[in-house]
Amino acid sequence: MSKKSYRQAINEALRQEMRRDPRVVLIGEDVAGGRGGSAGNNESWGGVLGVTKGLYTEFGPDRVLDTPISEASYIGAAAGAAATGLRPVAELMFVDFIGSCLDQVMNQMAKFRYMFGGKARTPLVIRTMYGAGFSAAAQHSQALYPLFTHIPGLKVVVPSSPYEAKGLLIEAIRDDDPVIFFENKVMYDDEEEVPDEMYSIPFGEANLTREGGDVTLIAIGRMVKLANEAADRLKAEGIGCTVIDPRTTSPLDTATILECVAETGRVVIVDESSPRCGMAADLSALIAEEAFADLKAPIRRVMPPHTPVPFASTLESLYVPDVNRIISAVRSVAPQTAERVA
Amino acid sequence: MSKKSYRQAINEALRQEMRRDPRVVLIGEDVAGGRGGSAGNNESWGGVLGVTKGLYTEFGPDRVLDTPISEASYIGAAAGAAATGLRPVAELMFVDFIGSCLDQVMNQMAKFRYMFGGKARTPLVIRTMYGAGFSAAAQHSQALYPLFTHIPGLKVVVPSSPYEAKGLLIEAIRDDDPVIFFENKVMYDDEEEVPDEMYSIPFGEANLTREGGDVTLIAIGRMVKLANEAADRLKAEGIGCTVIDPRTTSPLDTATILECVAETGRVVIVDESSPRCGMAADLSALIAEEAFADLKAPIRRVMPPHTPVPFASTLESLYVPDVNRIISAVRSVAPQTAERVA
Amino acid sequence: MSTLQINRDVMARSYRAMRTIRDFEERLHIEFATGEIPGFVHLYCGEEASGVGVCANLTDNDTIASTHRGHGHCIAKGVDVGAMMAEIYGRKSGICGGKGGSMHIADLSRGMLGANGIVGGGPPLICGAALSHKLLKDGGVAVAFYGDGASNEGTTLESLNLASVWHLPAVFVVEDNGYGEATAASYAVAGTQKARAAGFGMEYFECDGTDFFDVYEVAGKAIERARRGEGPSMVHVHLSRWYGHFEGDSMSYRKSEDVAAERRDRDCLVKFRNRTTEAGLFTADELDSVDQAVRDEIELSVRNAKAAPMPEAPDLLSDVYVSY
Amino acid sequence: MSTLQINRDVMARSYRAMRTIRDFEERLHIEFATGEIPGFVHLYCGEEASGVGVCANLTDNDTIASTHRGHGHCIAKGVDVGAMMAEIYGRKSGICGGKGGSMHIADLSRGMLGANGIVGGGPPLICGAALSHKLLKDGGVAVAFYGDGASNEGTTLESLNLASVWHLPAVFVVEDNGYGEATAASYAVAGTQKARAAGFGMEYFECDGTDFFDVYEVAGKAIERARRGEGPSMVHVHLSRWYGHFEGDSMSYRKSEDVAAERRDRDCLVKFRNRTTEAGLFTADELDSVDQAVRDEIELSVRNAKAAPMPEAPDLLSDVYVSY
Ligand SMILES: Cc1ncc(C[n+]2csc(CCOP(=O)(O)OP(=O)(O)O)c2C)c(N)n1
Ligand SMILES: Cc1ncc(C[n+]2csc(CCOP(=O)(O)OP(=O)(O)O)c2C)c(N)n1
Ligand SMILES: [Mg+2]
Ligand SMILES: [Mg+2]
Repeated sequence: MSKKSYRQAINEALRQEMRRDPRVVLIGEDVAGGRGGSAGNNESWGGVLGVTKGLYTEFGPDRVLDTPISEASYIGAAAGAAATGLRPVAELMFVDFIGSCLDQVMNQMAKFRYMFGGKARTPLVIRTMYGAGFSAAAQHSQALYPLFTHIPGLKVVVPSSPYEAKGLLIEAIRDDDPVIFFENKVMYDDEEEVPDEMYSIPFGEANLTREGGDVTLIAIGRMVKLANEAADRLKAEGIGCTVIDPRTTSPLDTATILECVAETGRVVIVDESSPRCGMAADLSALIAEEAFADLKAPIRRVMPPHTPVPFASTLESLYVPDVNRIISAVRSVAPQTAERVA
Repeated sequence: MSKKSYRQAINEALRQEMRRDPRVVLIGEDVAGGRGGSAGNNESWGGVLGVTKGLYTEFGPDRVLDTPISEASYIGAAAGAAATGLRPVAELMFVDFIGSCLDQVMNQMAKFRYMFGGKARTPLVIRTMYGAGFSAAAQHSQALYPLFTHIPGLKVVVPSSPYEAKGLLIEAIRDDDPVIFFENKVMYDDEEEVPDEMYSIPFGEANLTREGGDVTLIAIGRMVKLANEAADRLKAEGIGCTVIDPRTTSPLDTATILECVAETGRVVIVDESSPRCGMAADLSALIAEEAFADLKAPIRRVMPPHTPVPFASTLESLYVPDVNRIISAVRSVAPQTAERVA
Repeated sequence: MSTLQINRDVMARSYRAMRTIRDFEERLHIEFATGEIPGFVHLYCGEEASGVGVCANLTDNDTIASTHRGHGHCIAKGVDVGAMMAEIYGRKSGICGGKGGSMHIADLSRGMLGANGIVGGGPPLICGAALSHKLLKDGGVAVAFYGDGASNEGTTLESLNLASVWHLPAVFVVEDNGYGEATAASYAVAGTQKARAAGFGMEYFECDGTDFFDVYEVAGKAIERARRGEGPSMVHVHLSRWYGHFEGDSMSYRKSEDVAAERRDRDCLVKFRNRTTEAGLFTADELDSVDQAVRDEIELSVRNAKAAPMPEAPDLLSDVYVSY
Repeated sequence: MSTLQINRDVMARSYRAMRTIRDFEERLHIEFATGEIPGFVHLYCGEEASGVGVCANLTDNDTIASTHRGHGHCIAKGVDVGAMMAEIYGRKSGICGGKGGSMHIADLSRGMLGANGIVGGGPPLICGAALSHKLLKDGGVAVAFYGDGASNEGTTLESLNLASVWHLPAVFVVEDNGYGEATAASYAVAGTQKARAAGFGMEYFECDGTDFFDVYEVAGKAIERARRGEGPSMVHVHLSRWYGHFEGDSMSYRKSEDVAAERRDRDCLVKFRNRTTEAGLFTADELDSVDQAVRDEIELSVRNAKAAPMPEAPDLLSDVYVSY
């Protein structure tokens, strides 16, 4: 056990799985970086933000495959390779680039198993960066996991910390279905204690990162961190929050969510994906349908506005949910002092 | 005024707008059909299901442009043309093919206006077919409007009848933003009275197709027809339903929806898009947040399961919502006999 | 003219496969007209020698990806005809349990990675299958079939480049039947397939898709190159489509004489029969008895398909995920 | 060697544009290092003669689409430098009100359809702009700039075909600087750009992207062909990138001597100065005074940008739709 960054945790999961299973290969743009370059340094980058650094050096060109800039062909190749015996981990550098290869994800890998009557397995992972906060503007800052959660046949993982990232990525690589693994680009340098050995975190099991009986806070990915911070500050005010990190949006641990709601009857959902048909809507609808009798207040959603992600830092920081907005939302539904559990 | 099919209504809207405005051009695969063919018949098809028939003959090759099978290039061309003075109506044959061109829709046309600080206009329409019921299987039957509704900058129209189709398509062509226009492939032969003259139906104004004070039924596209039928049958049982056709999922007429919910306090949403992060979830979340105090029962959603669309007719008819499932859902939330309005 | 120096078994099997495709498709044409077959059906009639000529160079250890017009490729790759027919009828006994239908027939155990409802869907997958063959060192080759129309899809073009960059054991077979739906290749395909191959650093071969022997030999060269680790190639197959784009299309964009001439002069089965009987490789009787056996097989497959039960409610929800 | 028979005004304007780009970019390199500039910044230094040589053949009535490395194209097309700088700093006075940033600078009034954060995003748009020019009969030509890396994107390849099929007044300028991010074109681009042009039935031109006169003349031919209605062409520009892929990239994949040699031997500004002064077209003093004027302009643009106010809360929600 030692302190590792989100970046290191992901790198370690990849390395350990590649050592364990020779069928695991990495595919992507500059996942090594430097092929054909005049310096003869075939691993200059190890990914645009250095996440796959060292893997080319250890595993060589047959296991770490740099690609031309042509997402449809290499994401599709990952699907074809998965259906024929490899277990690829493909990198879609930014999830915003899904527009260049959605068909291979939506109509090919996601549907093989069903269309082919259960006779295909497509064990692959697409690692991809998401999220605002980097001043990367409208085409490099989207969250977009709702698109993937919408598509039957895909599993969708949004790890909220280094520990989560390692365990969930190992699980993703071992899973026999196509998995989309969302890495928040702002979190790569976040650190926490992460075991050195391999471990996996099962899909569809939410994690309670804070417990408190007044309000249920559900948050996705980086928003878990903010929700925790909000919960800690609210505790000082005497409002106890249970924070739920669903970990995977598909499959979704509906049981844990509904249990917590049964306890608190008050719900705030924090999500950085666009609001319409987004993740917060999905969770809210689940609760409004299945836990209606438990609800003591309207379900509140803390989300970005229905706009593209703006460039200017002043606007971007208004765009993404922040701790203050979470706190106000919780206060607006929290029970009166007398009824509080905490 | 005369009886027209959904297909004819759409064709008439296109023809009338093309006559009115020379900047309106049609772009798509086989929208004429026959180019280069040995019979020298340049308009053999008029669209794969005959929707654009006759337009090439009237407007010629400069206004009705057949394309190679390369959606990214011609959908992108529609965006580029719209930004530079034309008003294209591009056809994406089946919405399932969005995977081949999503980037041009999501990152280009949808974002131009915002990214460029309000200085671009991209007036174009993408007409596309959606929906199950044709035994067209997993890659030709999806609904997918949630994907588009999720993306800020796009307007999304799902017309529920021939009358609606004509008026909404004319509005779409005159609108200065990119509009995605969803045609249900099973409805092309549906007929109703449609005015011969041009008329437009404003976006963001829901239509109440049935009124009744017990339960609010919200339905999208072809589901409106089924919801109406369900409402008619339930009336006989003494349950009065208000049926809301939002017409456009983006912009959404939240005011009308919330007013109706305030009246009935009971809601059933009928939608044929996939359930997770789908349209029904979006509507449910809106209501659970904004009309919580009005709700007297859990919000019920009638939706397909979280699976691809199956081929076999037995399975496909279980997949799509039907009148019986709508009726049961309404009964499950309807008020006791004594409290009914009807 | 191509040589007849082919193993007699291969020839016999190939003739049977071509005849099976022909009868399968002609029968579907009739059955579709009765309204009993649901969905979209695209017939491969007239193109049999292409799929069969290519696949005669392959074994179950090799992989192919197909298109919306996939029945021929499936049969050529050895997929069970009865299970295919049942699938097209949407029966539980179908090769995909009735969930796929005509456009999604697949059989991975035979190296058949699926018909595909998406034009240009297959070539990227074939890059991946070829990568598997290469890295797993199983000696296999992966072959993408795609049409002249599909040759304009970005996915196809990117795949040509990727296959070259990765030096994959892959073959890209352009089945150029002159039309994509109702649009002629002469309108929609700028430049040439040959120059496209060069544009992506790839060997180019071409052949007459109505001559089994030509296809077999030419595709064989490309496949053997790939097998030897010499990289990918394009095989441009010149063909003609005998029926409409899909069942229901009246083909008003083509002169009916064109199609009639194709059927008269470029029938791969007639060509095969003439050449092999003239060369004394098969007797007319031998081929006739194959024809009879195929007729019986198709008849049986239709009868069984019609009699088979439909999938039921629980089938709707199964097979989405391996585990969930 | 290309001729010097160019209108002197065009030459003067082009020199100023190239110098402006150079100074703009060198200044950004410095400012970025201070941490004050947010987001991703891709510098066009060393490639100035390409954008300027092409755009010197265009007017505001023509359209261009650019890339993530877009500052040079914007300046070449006449976009206001102060408003560009303010945009890169995310100010309300920026050309996009601070909402776009470096990768999304656009000015439709100048026929500048936008930088683009998506590799391969521009070529389809240019097919559309060319269609507008053709149908609106305004005599305009549309030009897509894209990199060697982008030449492997399906969107780009499809667009080459579409432009040929529609016989559009379009020019596709491949700015081949030898790298896409950290990957060399020698690895990622199979075949040749020339063969790709042929593969899509398109005229092919090539030129030295560090020689303004060569670019101007060669691109001019392609643009005039398009203007005369003779269809699209590809212009392959040979270039080198002087800085990392984006600011922050140390370029450990390239020999530093390579870059040094490029800077020494293939500096478009030095070449321009040498040729024009030797030919007596400009005096060194004349060019020096342009240099000074540009230095002042850039200095002012940075000072103004830093002093300008940031956008505020209401700006977050405006400009999503024309009406909603
Ligand atoms: C991405 C996509 N675009 C369009 C279609 C509709 N479509 C189905 S088949 C076809 C024509 C394909 O032509 P070609 O590749 O020449 O194959 P052929 O039908 O001639 O065998 C088209 C346009 C589709 N299925 N997928
Ligand atoms: C669709 C897409 N894929 C990948 C990227 C990441 N990316 C940005 S620039 C770039 C390299 C582009 O290379 P090239 O086209 O040669 O242009 P250059 O940077 O050399 O000017 C890449 C891979 C992107 N922005 N969009
Ligand atoms: Mg064809
Ligand atoms: Mg480059």
